Amino acid sequence: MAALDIVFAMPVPGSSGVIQLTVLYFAHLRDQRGLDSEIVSTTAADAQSLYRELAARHGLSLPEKSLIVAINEVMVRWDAPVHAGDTVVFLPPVSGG
Amino acid sequence: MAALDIVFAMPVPGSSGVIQLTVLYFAHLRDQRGLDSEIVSTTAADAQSLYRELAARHGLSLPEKSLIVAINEVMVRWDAPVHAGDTVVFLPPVSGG
Amino acid sequence: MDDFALTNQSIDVVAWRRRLDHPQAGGLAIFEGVVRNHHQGRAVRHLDYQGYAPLAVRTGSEILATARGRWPLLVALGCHRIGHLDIGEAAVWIGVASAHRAEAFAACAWIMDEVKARVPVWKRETYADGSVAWAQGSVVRLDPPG
Amino acid sequence: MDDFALTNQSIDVVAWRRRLDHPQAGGLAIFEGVVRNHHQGRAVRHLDYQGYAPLAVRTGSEILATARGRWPLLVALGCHRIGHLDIGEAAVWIGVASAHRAEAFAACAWIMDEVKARVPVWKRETYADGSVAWAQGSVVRLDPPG
Repeated sequence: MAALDIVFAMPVPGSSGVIQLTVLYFAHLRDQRGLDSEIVSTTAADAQSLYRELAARHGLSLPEKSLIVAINEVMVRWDAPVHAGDTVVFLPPVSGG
Repeated sequence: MAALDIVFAMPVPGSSGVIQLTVLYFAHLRDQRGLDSEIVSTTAADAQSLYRELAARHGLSLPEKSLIVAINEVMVRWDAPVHAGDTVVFLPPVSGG
Repeated sequence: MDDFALTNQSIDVVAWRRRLDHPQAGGLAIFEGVVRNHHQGRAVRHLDYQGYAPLAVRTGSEILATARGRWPLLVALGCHRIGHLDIGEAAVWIGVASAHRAEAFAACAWIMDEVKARVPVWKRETYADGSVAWAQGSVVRLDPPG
Repeated sequence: MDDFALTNQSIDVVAWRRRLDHPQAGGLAIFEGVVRNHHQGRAVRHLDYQGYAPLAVRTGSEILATARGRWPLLVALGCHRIGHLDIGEAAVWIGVASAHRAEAFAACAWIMDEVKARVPVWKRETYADGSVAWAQGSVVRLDPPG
């Protein structure tokens, strides 16, 4: 499978393994990423590592303290682990109403 | 005119004159009086005297402290004077909403 | 149309809501007082309201004007029903539009308190056993706080 | 129907209001947040909202459930619009029914505060000059007060 080939072609030192998960983007982050969602291959073990990786790769400017993380539709702490198949969302400051 | 004859047939000692005015009744007072409104001939000079006269005549039971007086659609004090042609209402405790 | 009305017809809450539209409005706070099937532990069958129409309209309008002076409101409206009301029918409707929601909520609640305290309307409750009673009510203050 | 919904259609405020009917209800408090033509001194042309639907519905429903625990409410409902909104359109609708009005007002205002603070919805303002900006917004708290 081509996707897996690519994943194994980008090993990251110190990782416990590469996983694929879905990241959804909203508001500022959607504008900066230029995508509503994507499948991400990552060696990140938790939400914080994942955000830092994506921020560095795509120039996401929102600081972690302005975001909250949701994994599989539940808001969680930054140190929550991420697993293969998860849907991860970094929620910018909300402005409903 | 018959009405005037009747008025002058019932002089009240100490009055400064007999006047006719309209009294409207609501809620408890309407039930007690058995009328929505009536033309009253009175020698009362102020709202308080008028109420005491009507209360005695018709057995109105609400105490003055539970009522407020309106003369010609304006709420007034008990010592407000009444004049011929006025519309006087003694408002029971209100219960809108 | 008057900003405050007394009506013996069903309150047209859709029409009243429409009158709150205002291009500068960001928040609309609306209160509906409806006939509930119980009062102080007794089952209520229906209500009958009487109102002294000209003074009710004047007093309601004064309350709305006072509210407009106390909060930066764009629109403030009210309507009270009189006559026979069944369970679930609207007895009173208050609606306020303002730029921000805090003043809309505050003004709407205050107007409703004042309407209950001052507008000459009287509620007679008919209970499940057929007995009737005038609601206890509030003695009207002559000089309300401005 | 869910008690809290996210919709990309006009909020049907008449249908939502109808869902507040309850024979024990004496007071209905309703809040509508509508698109106003100004924000912090700038003329606004229109808004576009994005929302993370499943989490928005879950978070809104949790807020309503918390409100039902804090006040004796008979009904508590909410709806948030997403997509393109013109001036005057309803962006959010909150409705509460209770036996007495004090808790209806208090719960309605609290729910609206919480919706603004926690429901994952984002507002982009388009100004009269054509420029756009995301509204400043609130950083979501992970553990809201129960």
